Amino acid sequence: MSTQISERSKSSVTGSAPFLDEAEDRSLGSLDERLEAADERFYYANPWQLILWRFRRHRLAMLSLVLLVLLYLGAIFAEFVSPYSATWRAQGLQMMPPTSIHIFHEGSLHRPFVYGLEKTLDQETFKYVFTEDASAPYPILFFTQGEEYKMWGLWPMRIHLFGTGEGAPPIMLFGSDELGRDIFSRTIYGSRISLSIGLFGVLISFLLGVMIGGVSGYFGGTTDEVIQRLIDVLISIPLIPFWMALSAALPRTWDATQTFFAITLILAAVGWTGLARVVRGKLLALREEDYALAAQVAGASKSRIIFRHLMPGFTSHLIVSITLAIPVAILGETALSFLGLGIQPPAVSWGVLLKDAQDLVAVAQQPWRLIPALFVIGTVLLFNFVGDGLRDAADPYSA
Amino acid sequence: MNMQTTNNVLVDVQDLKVQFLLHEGTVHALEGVSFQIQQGKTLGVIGESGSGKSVTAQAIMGIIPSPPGKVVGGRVLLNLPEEGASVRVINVTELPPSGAEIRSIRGKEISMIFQEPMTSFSPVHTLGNQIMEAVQLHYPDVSKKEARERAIEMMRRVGIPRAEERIDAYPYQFSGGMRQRAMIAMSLVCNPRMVIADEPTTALDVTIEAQILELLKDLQKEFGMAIMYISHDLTVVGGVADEVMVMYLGLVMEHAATDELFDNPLHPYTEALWRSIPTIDGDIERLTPIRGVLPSPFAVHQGCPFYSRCEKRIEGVCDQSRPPMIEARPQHWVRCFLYTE
Amino acid sequence: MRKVTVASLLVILALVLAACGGAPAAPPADAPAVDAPAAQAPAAPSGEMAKEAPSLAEAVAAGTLPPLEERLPKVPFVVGPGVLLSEANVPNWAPGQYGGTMNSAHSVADWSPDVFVMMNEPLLQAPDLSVQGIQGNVLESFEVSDDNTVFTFKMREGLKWSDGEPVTTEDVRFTWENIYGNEKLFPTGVPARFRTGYDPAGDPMTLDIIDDYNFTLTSSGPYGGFLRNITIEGWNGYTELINPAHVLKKWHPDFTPIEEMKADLEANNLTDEWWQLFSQQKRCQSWDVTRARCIGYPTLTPWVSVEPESPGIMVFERNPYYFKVDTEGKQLPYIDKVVSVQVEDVEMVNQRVLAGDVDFLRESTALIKVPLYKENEAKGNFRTVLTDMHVDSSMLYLNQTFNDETWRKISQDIRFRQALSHAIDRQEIIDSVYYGLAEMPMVSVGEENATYDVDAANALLDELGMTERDANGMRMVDGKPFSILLEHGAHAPDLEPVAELVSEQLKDVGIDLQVKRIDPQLWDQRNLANELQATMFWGHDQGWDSDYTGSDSFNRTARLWHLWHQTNGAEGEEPPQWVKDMYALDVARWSSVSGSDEFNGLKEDSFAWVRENLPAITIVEKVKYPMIAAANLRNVAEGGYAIASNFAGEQLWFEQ
Amino acid sequence: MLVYIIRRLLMLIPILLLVSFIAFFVIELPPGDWVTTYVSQLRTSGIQMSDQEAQRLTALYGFDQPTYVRYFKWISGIVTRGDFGWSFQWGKPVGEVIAERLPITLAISLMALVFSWLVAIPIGIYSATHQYSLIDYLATFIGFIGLATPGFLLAMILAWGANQFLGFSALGLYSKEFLDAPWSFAKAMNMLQHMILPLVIIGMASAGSTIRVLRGNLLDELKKQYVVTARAKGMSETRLLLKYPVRLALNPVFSTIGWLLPAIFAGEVLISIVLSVPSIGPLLLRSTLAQDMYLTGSIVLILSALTIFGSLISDIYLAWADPRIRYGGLSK
Repeated sequence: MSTQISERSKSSVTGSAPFLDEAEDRSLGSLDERLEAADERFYYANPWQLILWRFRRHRLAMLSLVLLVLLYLGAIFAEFVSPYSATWRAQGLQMMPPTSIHIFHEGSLHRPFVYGLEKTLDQETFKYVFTEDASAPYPILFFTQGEEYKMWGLWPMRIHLFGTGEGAPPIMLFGSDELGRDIFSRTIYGSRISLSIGLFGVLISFLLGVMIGGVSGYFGGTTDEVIQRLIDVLISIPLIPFWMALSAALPRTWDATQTFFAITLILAAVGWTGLARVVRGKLLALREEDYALAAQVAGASKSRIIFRHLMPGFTSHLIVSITLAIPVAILGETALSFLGLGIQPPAVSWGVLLKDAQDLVAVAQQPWRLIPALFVIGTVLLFNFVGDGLRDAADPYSA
Repeated sequence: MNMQTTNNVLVDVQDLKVQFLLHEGTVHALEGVSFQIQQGKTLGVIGESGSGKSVTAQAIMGIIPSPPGKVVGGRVLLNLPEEGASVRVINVTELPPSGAEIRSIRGKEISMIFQEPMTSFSPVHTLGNQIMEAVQLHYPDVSKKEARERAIEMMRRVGIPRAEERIDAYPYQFSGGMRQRAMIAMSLVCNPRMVIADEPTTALDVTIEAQILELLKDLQKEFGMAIMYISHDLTVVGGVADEVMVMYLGLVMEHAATDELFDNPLHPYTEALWRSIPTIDGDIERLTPIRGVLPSPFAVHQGCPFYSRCEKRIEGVCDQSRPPMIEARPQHWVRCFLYTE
Repeated sequence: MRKVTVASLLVILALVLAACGGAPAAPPADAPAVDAPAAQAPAAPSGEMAKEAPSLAEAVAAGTLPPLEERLPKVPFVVGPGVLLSEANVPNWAPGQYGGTMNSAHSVADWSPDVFVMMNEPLLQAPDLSVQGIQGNVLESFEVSDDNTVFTFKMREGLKWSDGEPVTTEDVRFTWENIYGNEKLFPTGVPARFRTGYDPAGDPMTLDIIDDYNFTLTSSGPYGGFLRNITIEGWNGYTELINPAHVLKKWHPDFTPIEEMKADLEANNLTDEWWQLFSQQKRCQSWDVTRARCIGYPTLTPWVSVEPESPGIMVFERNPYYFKVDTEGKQLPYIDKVVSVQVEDVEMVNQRVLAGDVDFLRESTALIKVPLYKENEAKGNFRTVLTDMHVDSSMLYLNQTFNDETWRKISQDIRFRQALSHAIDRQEIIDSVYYGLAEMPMVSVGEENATYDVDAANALLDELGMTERDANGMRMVDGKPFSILLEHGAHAPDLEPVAELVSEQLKDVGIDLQVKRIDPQLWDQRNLANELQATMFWGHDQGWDSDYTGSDSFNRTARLWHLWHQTNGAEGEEPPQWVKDMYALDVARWSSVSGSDEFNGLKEDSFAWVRENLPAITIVEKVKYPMIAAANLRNVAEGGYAIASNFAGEQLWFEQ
Repeated sequence: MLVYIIRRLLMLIPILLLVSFIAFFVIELPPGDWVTTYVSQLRTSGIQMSDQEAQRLTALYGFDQPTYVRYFKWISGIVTRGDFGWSFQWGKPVGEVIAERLPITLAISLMALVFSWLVAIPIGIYSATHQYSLIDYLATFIGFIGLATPGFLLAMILAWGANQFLGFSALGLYSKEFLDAPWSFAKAMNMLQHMILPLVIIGMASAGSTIRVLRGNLLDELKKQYVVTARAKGMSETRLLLKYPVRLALNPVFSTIGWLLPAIFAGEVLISIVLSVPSIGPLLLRSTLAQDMYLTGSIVLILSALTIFGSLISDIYLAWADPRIRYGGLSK
């Protein structure tokens, strides 16, 4: 494993060096005016710009990145994007399939609208039957006034991206759950916790991983041995009792936000070991490189050598690792919820929504309740595509 | 553009064009390269990195990495004498690159020695395994034992001491020089008609380099194979080659017998190369680097590719069209407007 | 002196039968059973019809098992129409055929509630698991003295443990003297059940053994409720009073020197703590029936636990010494074998139902899955029986003794509880959580308080002085925010959605109710420590007399008052008079003979007291409960409590 | 080499002691103990139990002793007699409970590992040698789907679908008619059928990451000089690929067995819960929830030991596979 890492890391170092040399050489001779602009760009670009260019060429990764940005925007502006709050209930419209959006009313073209719904219980099958009342169309309104909310808990506002306005039947794009809550709005609100658990959790495990891995990799010897065995111990303890004990040990009086941060910490507490190993492996290889030696000879302190001289040697690799660790954390949150150890209702996360959908009735008769799962799968895929794109872009040999 | 009478020609490269289609653009790696290699003779190929010398070698072996590499024009003809007087002529560029026919040539008729003896062997297989493999690939009838004997014999011949023991050693247990000797043993174990040595001594220190060069010359005398010796080092090529070809950005700039080229370098690029290397008796201060930078590999050159760095360039001429290859002196070809009428 | 015997009960049944008229009459073969004195064996096996399962007949023929006559007690328990379940609930009771395996599923380790209920054999029994018409079960008959203090029991002569050993008063004496009387096993003496008035601090009853089959228990005061306490109260089976002394003596130092237990003690990291070995490993109480450690332990249950062929399942085979027969004299149970498979996720128990892998299921079904069951009935070859749930699954408890002065002042005010009751839109809850299959709480809340009326709720709250509102429109008390923290343990699937809905609905009247799910153990601990401010839990329905009368529900309604009562005033806080009234009613009820008119009258008084005082706020009543039964399973109740149908497992049979 | 293995084996002892210590005390972290769980379970079932009775049980089960006393009793039982203690929840010795389920757990984990390799290795090789081809995209996409789908949900959907569309009841290890049947060929076949679904779901989850690792490594290896050397020898592409770069690229894949096992196990827990596979995973979850601490502690200890042992084996494999380490490299 370690030889593998060292060979790869060498290539990334030598891969970027020629550009610098050539740039210096340039001052020696006269410049050919006809040297094309594109060539010039190519020569003087720093490695980061190169990665960016290569990444932009990776269409799938680019598209994924755009979609991820949209998802995060949705999470940030959840109050505005979702037509209802996460706990709002449509009276009498429990377990309703997604609202159908029409454009024809009484045979003539109309702006997109919805009909009112009538719910009846079929006494034979015990299923609810929803029938549309086709007498009056209710147009879908954009930037419309709706339920009042506090943007980020600060400013009271009423404007929503879309809705049907007051007095009109509700528009529930993903249908409603067993309490009549809008699954679309809940998905958007849920993304807030789920997406940020990924980011924060990974950020914390990143910091832990880099620090501990850095120390282990740079000092080597006994320090390394001790840390490695410690990681062995940590990794070998099955996650479930570990999670359970930690989440059970949380004070019960904590509110949703505190629990959220605690769960983030719990996910991070077990997530750092992988990164620490990567960092260590890279450092073990890199510290033998000439430039680390040179810095040492020049009298730089060890921590300076680690963080100023060695770390940048594989930052790109770390970024890829992070990108790929975020979806793991998102999935981790859903797993915790499944075990009943994660975020607790009435707080909403994708894990909570998935736990709701872990229901045979949903699978067999109300498939729309599974839509939040598509968001989880989609987000994990998007992160993976972006991660792969970044990895390909950061690899100097990939032409 | 024949150097000599053609009856002994082993390799005949005709107007070879190779491009690499990369995302950043197209690299014109070879822009029409022609030359011949005689049986039992040594052709030295000189050039900076990116000049196309390694691509030329790969084209002869049919191992241009594809994608992104692609032969877009020209031919590489191999004249393989068969029993009797007949000659089998094969156009390498037309063969499927991983087909059986080209594979029967690789390693058997033409073999290759690479620059990096460190990485040219698989680290997890013994040297013996890798050398014997070359024998067994081409002589399926040869038993494992015979193949092993042959490998030991060849290792002994290239000067590896205690070959019968060391055949079971792993590459990392060999020094750089020894590894390169093993490489040579592997390339010669099937008694090929030609060996392409792609900068075989670049990674070695000077004394080892001399030993390896000596060894190659001895082996050529013994086995009579042709050698295509690729290097960026004029002095090394001068020591081994019968004739020398100078390449720059995918074009042959000058081609002549070794002595002729060394005595009368014609092309400004060759001259520049000549000046940039120290000689034992030379004056250190007279060393001058070639000015400017190697143009981007993606650049398309309408005129002479050396134009941007040439000290003798003729504006309005050299940058307008590509200079032709002309026989400026007997058996001495050069691609430069300075020698056109 | 009132005498209640099997015979007199059968007479009553016959009358009921006659009264019903149209109901399919019991086959004439039954008639002799009704007429015959209880002391005689009903319809002795005549020989023309097999009276035992083929597998047992084979064993008898092979000489490995004594004949049926020697295995049955002199007076077997006769199961017929209306005996285990009322005829109203099982209108088509019929004697069955032997054979088949009943497949079920459970989702807790080593514990199958459905099998446990099916196997439970209490000392006494009444149809439909009620307390009306209590008769003998494991015990043959009983008499109660006029002052409700002396209980004389007759055991079934010839009754045998599943290993063939006889059951006698020695098993009772051993239980009383060597188990309850041992200070290592029971440092505080006999359990509350055997103390006057079901009071942990009450005087213990005294046991007198008359002969091998007769004994009396005497209490210091009237304790007519003792009957229901050994009927079904708290699901305690015969092991409360009868344990196989012949087995347990081997692990009791009064009979066996500790040295002889050394090997077993050491294997468990014990030195001389024989009582740990005795309780944890050697003795099996009725609720241990599904435990793997109890395989081979002698029981009186219809089936006995046997070693399964693979891990993760429980297997029970018929008990050849089971003491019940049907009206044709055939030894029960009909079904050969019960197999319950452990499903790790409750949700997936239902998947087994859909796949037709389950012949009977009660505990793990869910109302919300009814449409799913209905859709798959034909495919899975089962039917969904909508019966009643024996508990009211969700009640809102406000702990009136929670340590917060403002809270106490508000929550102890009846107007506050009435206001909350008015603010709850029960119809919405019935629609969304109970699929319309529940009713408004007319018994425990009453029409007046159960109506959804936001204006009335607001008016009551304003009256309380909670007029001030915060920025979010939530009511405040004395200028401070007023917020209720409801913690529930998710013991049942509906607690969470109901709590969430109630929380949302209360917002409309400006009450901030925060809902939090905690794990059940923690819930228990916080409850005991008086740390729960409010919670949601079930309460037993009107047929189950304990809850509405307060003894258990006050544990959540007002923990400190409950504690005061439990400890005779040593701990906790003294409750106000209206609560003391309830406890007085409770005592009166425990004193009266279960099922008597006096008892029934007191029960009505208790309900009235509950409606008047709203100690806890019942959300819905008469929640329907789906029960899954194989399409060809017979003698299944069509109504009544699901759990009662479950209880009567020995009369179930597969129609071939 | 031998010295190295012995040294690593010796090091297992303090590590496992540390693990057991951490495990035992971590289990004790949540409030309550097994008796409180037991009482609450009985109460949930409607069995009434007074506070007094609960206290009586607490003392009876020895939960009034401090944690370290119980830890010492437990660990000394393991060390001196190989006795893992008593499982309260199952009313059986812990050793028996685990022994019943360990074989199926190991079988599922290893088979899932092998299955994930069977899927991932061909896909990884193909997509590395055909980088950016349609099939490369497709294969990696499918691999990612396995990685991205929450297994518990997928398991439920597939179990439902298997019954709905194939009429196959996928839960557990046997169909109901084989549940209590003695071993037979038909029962074994029935078990194999039931193992397909868990294997595929667990295997697919780790196949995704294996594909990624293998593809990345192989792309690196393919750029190595020795590949060109071998090609120049006249080797056929397939033979060359398998003998050289694949062999090297697989090393990191195989060397992660020790790290993959905990991941597979974690996945196995969720899937086994949903699909009711009587393996160690659900046992662990239950015992942790019920605070059946000797059982939990022993499972954690055994799994940790297996994991550490697994990583030792993969280190030994790596040493064997790489002669540079095999001869001497290990000493440092």
